Amino acid sequence: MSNAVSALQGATYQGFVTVTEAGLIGMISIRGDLTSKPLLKALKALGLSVPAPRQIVTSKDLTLAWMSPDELLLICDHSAAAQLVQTLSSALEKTHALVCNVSDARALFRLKGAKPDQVIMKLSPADIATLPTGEMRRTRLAQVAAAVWRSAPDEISLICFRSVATYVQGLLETSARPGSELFETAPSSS
Amino acid sequence: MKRYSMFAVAREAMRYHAGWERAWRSPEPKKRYKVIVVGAGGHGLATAYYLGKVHGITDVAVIEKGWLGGGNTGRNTTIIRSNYLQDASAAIFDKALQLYEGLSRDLNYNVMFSPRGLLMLAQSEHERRGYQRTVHANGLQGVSTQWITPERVKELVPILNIDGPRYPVLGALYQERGGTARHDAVAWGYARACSNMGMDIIQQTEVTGIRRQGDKVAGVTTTRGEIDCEQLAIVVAGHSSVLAEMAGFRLPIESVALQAWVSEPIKPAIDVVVMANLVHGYLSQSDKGELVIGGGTDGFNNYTQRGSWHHVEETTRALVETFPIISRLKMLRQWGGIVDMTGDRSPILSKTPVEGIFVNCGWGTGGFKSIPGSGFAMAELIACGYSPLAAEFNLNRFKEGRFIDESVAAGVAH
Amino acid sequence: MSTRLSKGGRLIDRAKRLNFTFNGKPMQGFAGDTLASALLGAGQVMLGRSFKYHRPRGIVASGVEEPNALVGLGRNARFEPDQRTTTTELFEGAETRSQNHWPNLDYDIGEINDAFYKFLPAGFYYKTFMAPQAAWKHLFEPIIRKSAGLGGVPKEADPDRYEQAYAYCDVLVVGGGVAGLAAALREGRAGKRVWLIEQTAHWGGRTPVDGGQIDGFEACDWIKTTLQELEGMANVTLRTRLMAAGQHDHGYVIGLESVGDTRPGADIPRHRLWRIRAGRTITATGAIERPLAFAANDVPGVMLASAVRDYVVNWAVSPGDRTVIVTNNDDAYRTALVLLDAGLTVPAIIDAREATHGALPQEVKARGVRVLEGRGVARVLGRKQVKGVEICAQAGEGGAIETIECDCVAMSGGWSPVVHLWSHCGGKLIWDAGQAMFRPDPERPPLGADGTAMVQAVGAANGDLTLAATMGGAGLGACSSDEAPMTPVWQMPASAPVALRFKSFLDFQNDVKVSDVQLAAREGFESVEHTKRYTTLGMATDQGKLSNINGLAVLSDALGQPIPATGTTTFRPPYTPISFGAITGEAKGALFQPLRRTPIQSWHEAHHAHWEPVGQWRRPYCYPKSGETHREAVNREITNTRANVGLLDASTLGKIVVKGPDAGRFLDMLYTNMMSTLPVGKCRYGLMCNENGFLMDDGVVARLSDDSWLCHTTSGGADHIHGWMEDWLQCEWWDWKVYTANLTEQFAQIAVVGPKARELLNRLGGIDVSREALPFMQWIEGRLGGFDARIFRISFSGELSYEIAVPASQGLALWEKLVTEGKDLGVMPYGTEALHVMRAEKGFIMIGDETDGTVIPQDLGLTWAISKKKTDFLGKRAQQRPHMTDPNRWKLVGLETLDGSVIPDGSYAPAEGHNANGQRNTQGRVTSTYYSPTIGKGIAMGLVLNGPDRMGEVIEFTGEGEARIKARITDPVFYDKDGEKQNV
Amino acid sequence: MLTLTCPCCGITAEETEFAPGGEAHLKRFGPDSSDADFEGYLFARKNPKGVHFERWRHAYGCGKWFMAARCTATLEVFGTYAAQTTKPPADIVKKIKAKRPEWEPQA
Repeated sequence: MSNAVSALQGATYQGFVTVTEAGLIGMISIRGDLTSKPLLKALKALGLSVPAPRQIVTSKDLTLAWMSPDELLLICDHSAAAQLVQTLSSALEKTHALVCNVSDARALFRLKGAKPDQVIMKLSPADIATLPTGEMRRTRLAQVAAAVWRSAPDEISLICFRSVATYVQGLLETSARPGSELFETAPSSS
Repeated sequence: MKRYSMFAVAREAMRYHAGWERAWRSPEPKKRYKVIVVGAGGHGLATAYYLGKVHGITDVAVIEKGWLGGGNTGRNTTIIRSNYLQDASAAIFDKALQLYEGLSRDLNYNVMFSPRGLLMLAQSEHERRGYQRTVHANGLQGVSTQWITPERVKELVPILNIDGPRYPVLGALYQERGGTARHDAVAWGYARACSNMGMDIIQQTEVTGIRRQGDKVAGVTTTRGEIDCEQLAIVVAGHSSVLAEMAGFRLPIESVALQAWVSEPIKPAIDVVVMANLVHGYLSQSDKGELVIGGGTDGFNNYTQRGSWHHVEETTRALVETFPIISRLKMLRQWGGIVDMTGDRSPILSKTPVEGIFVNCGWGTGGFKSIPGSGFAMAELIACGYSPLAAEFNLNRFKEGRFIDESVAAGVAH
Repeated sequence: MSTRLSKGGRLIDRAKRLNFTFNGKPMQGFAGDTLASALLGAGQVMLGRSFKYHRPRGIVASGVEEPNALVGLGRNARFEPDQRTTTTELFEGAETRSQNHWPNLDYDIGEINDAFYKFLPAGFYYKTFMAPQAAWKHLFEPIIRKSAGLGGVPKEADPDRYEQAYAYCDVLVVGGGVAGLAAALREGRAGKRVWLIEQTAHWGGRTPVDGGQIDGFEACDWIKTTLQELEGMANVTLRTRLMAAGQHDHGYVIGLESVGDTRPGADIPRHRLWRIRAGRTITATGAIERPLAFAANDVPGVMLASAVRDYVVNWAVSPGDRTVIVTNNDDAYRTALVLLDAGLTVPAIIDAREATHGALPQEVKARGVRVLEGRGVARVLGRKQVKGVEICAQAGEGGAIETIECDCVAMSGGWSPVVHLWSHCGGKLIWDAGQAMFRPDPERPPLGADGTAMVQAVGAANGDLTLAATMGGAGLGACSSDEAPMTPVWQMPASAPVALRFKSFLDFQNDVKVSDVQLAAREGFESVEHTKRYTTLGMATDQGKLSNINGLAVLSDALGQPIPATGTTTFRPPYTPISFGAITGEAKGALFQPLRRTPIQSWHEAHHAHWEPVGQWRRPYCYPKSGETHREAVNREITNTRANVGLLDASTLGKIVVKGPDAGRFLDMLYTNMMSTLPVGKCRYGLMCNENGFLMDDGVVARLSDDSWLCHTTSGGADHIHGWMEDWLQCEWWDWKVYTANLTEQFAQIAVVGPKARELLNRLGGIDVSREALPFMQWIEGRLGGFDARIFRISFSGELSYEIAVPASQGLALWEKLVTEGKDLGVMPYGTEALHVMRAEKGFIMIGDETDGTVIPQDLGLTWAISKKKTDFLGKRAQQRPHMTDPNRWKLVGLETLDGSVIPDGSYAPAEGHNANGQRNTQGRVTSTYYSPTIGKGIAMGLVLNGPDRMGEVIEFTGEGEARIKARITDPVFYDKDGEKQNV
Repeated sequence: MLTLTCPCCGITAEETEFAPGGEAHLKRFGPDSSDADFEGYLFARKNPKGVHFERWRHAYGCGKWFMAARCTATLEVFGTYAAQTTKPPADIVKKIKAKRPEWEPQA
């Protein structure tokens, strides 16, 4: 839909890391028995399999994250979400499952640069240094819920609720202000 | 006893204060007493005091595990007010306030009751309506309180940011008679007066068991032996469940940590007590100059007198937002107490399933302000078997669903 | 007089001069100075006035334990009171002012308190000022408050920013002295993730001043080498200017880092609060020297012996030209050596011990210094500056043997380990009689999450006071001069008469003297906590770092019991004070709390909405036009909505999908009414109660499909209700097949309300919203004007009304389209207040107004919404309790004032008589009260005793003060009783 | 400031990522229950000074409820376990007994 807009319409801030609201993005919440055959089959049709607990996997345009023992999050193009919801819902019609389009309930941010960990360290009580690539950490960012993962070398992606996107942008900007780096280089987790 | 006065201090000054007596005796426990009060905090000591003063019962022992006044009496933020919403609460808290007003002279001990006024800020329409409801209720209860405008709030508290970008102040519930007192002095003053009436305050003695004869109380077992009594009052705040367990019944209570902290002392900055309930913070300034700050309770059961740090952050940021000048002041000391919360967040002053055992607990975060009223009502309940001030705070209300819920007024607990 | 020495000063850079002022007077120091060393270096000995007696005071210490030398720092918005000069780094342009005096430091009216000191012992205020009753508030308390307090009050908001950060490590080593360095080295080499933090700007602690050899190297070289190795380890993080403020449970340590203190105005955080989660904390926090209690030990120029040598060695500042050293131990002799090396005079060392044989005393004697053994100080001479000391026999009563002129007194009463972090979470202490100090008891450490020790003390913090003992504890060889045993001295002289004890200070800042503690003991304040509170010992800004051990030793002596029987007061965080700004971190201004924004928020902002906070949302209360009051705006919005069409941003309403084979059964448990029977395509209003029976939330439920329902909740209730559902599903009925999803934010929801609502939607086109196609209490979905819409035909206003849900990303566009398309229909937005009035005109209840957590649905005439068929639902059992079925519960009615006025919010209806506590009886209260522009007068709803049976009766409500307002009891529906308007 | 390990997602996190939910293993009493049972269900709490079984929700994480066995006097956490049980599992009880031999599970 041409008049659809993301929470912050791609706002960006250049600090000691670059903070960007990633614009419209598709997200689908899938609740169900993660071992059930119809679900595995439906995912397989999309080229995906159920990730292990807390893992996040990518296949072509789709990224699938384990959210809880009975919940997955499928990340896709915003324009593809509605159709994918249809597809999955149909595939899961005969089983007990819930597929919802939550694309517009969320905002996605990307933190790019050499020190994105330091921004997260200021805001989240998660031990970000030990977060491996391929794992999504659901956590708290100051006073709101968020999920973070390493989406590329030198990049952390972050999802929060849409209504607090402005707040989160403010947090990230404040934390990424030049001159407030915590370390010259990132501390090791070993 | 030697009366305290300016003249007495002057007289003693001439001899370097060598002539002062002990403020309270430190007696060996007797074999039996008519009434044993467990817990020498403010509530326990006040109970004993009014048993003697009003009902002439002085064969009383107050048994204390640690040092008197060392529980929540000595670790609260000393706020006193009586503008409660519900009739039963307003009655007992206003009785307390009335007694506080004359307490220094009554006890011949300066408890530094300071009726400097107390403001409860309304920062949402919901709070505004809740406080205005309280004003109407208080009017019929005979409790003085008023609704004031934001401009008047600013006059009373110039350091308060009433146009806060987030939660502008819409007005406040103002109790001019409210204020603070010196918490330790309340315990010490009552202890001295009790001791002077011949009551025994037995410190450093822990009650380890409660003895019954059938359905009736027989006495207590302590770390200093067995002591008999006809009546037993359990007045131990955070540890009520532990004592109730000894007596063989269970209370609708959970013990949680409540924290407070003070700033370094500065010259007078704020002359009234301010409570900002929407953002969970309250603040006053002690006579010593420290800003005294408190917030909300922890959410989990805890007996350690140590709370969780994030509550300190939550309340501090609320107060920095409300009083922007305090940002560069420094926290000097933080501490915690254990408060017992009941199912409806109102206290219990009640008979119990065991004849002769009375319980006074569940004051939650509002214990200090009620001390004299609580003691007065409890003494009446013990001596007469009935007290109108205590009547609605009985244990049966939880079975009947007859709650006394103060949180209905804009979510205010205490 | 104190002065800057011409050479030396290991921490200062003489090439970088820094200008600063003290009470307006320009002064100079060097980079590397603290405020204290710069002030001393500039000859400023007297720095402030004490708390109670306003006695002149100068610098006592060189670190965090300083009780006296506090100043106001900075000006205007960057003013900070009570700044400790000994730990504040000097910076260019620093403005400092002394505190607690009027009119100035030299001449202070408050000093009169000192003249009356005999009348003002500990706790005098408890015994006086009791009459008349009003005098305390109006006379005595204001005087006391004015005279107390220390620093000035900041006048402006703080312009600086603060931040916080989390860190994790296996081992946190607190203290960058040699013990801490050694511990970090060991843990670092073992591959642990280590943080080593130091509160000052420098590594090495005291050792560079006191000297010695470690592991075969000169101590300073060893420090340097060790630092190099640590810096090379990827698993070790080193950080200076980071003070560990508190050890909290489960290994949580709060630390305060000074980032921008010396660069006011720079665009960097001023402080950073660290929250460090450590597997284990090693406290290498050192020890603090104790003062000695002798008369006038508070005169400016009397300092700790270690501080005197710190100033000389670290900053090349001589606290005095002639320094008398008073001690009970060998360590203080190091001060003599340092002073002699600097070319200063040590007229005598007064040692309370009968004999001194240690290596250090021998060395000092060999250099020609007089050592007076078995002697003490009877009193210090001078008032604003030390002029001399009177010497007496330590064993005696203070008879002066001789007077020695001096301008500085260096005292040492022994050392106390810094056990704060050890103790914060309950680590216990043992009394070390040999060194007269409490030290950590390794058998009783504080316990962590797994029940094992979470703190370990090393070095001086563990009571290993000498370099050899400290490094021995770390498994390293070290040598320093041997020290002979010290002798505890708690009062000097031992049998000081009362006049001297009245001038022997224990707590300098709070003016607590030996006599005060003894008075407390005499009066029965036998617990150390009682004594502390009665005398204020240890309650000053140094929190007793200097005074506590001396104080409890005096107390023990007075009680005739050993010191361990007295015990210590509780150590509480923070170790040294931390700014509220740092505790606040980023959470101020726009980031104070999350502000939840609907997809349409920016439109409301652009159209000057007046806001109402609703939870973390901020909803438009009304949209005043220029010149309009809020009241006028609300009336206009209502009138226009009822006449034309209004728009409400209802996006904040909770929207929860509940799906599964057991979803119907589940909702039947959750709601008081039956939801399982709701046909697909239809909507039903539902009530939720908690297990206590009280109304908790309400909203319209729509059945989406055979096995899925959409539950609307109140704006404030969405998260709570979703959590509530999950709680029951996960913890009680875990075998029921139900999934929920909170889709509140997925949709923007717009209420289009008013007689022209249908016409407006028709203009958008795409969905037939006619009465036939979309009857009242049904929903439909499709493309509305190009938007993916689900339309609910529901009404909270009594008007023809549609609530349109679209994906949040399309919300703003839809709203703008409705505004544009509806222009000629008179479309206007309306806010929450208009919403409230309109629903009240219709007699609809509002959660939070008609309910307050004590109201059951039966009170509100909602029995029609309580299923009789269901055997169980949440709250049903509770509603069977005697008080809930009491016929005398107040019930909902409408209220019409006889004179048309509006009953005030919160008004009660008095009844005849008074209750047992003398309070006026009541028979009801208003729950909602408004001026209705539709009806043209005040309307209200209220809960009234037997209300529904008293229709037409007139009762009184409380107005302002004593005023009473007469109101008639009516049906609560004031507008369109038959519902014709909403059902067109 | 506690740390807890969520047994549902395996994350060890600090207290602020969880929400406390009071005593665990309460038995719900509904419409046919006695006054005493119903009152006990709503209000009577063991509130022990010692071993406590309690509910927590991983509110800022996977959203699941779980149970913890924790000492209210020392804050030691003996273990966490799934919420879908009516009594503490045997391995948790065993763990507690190993550390607190004098402790007995209460009814």
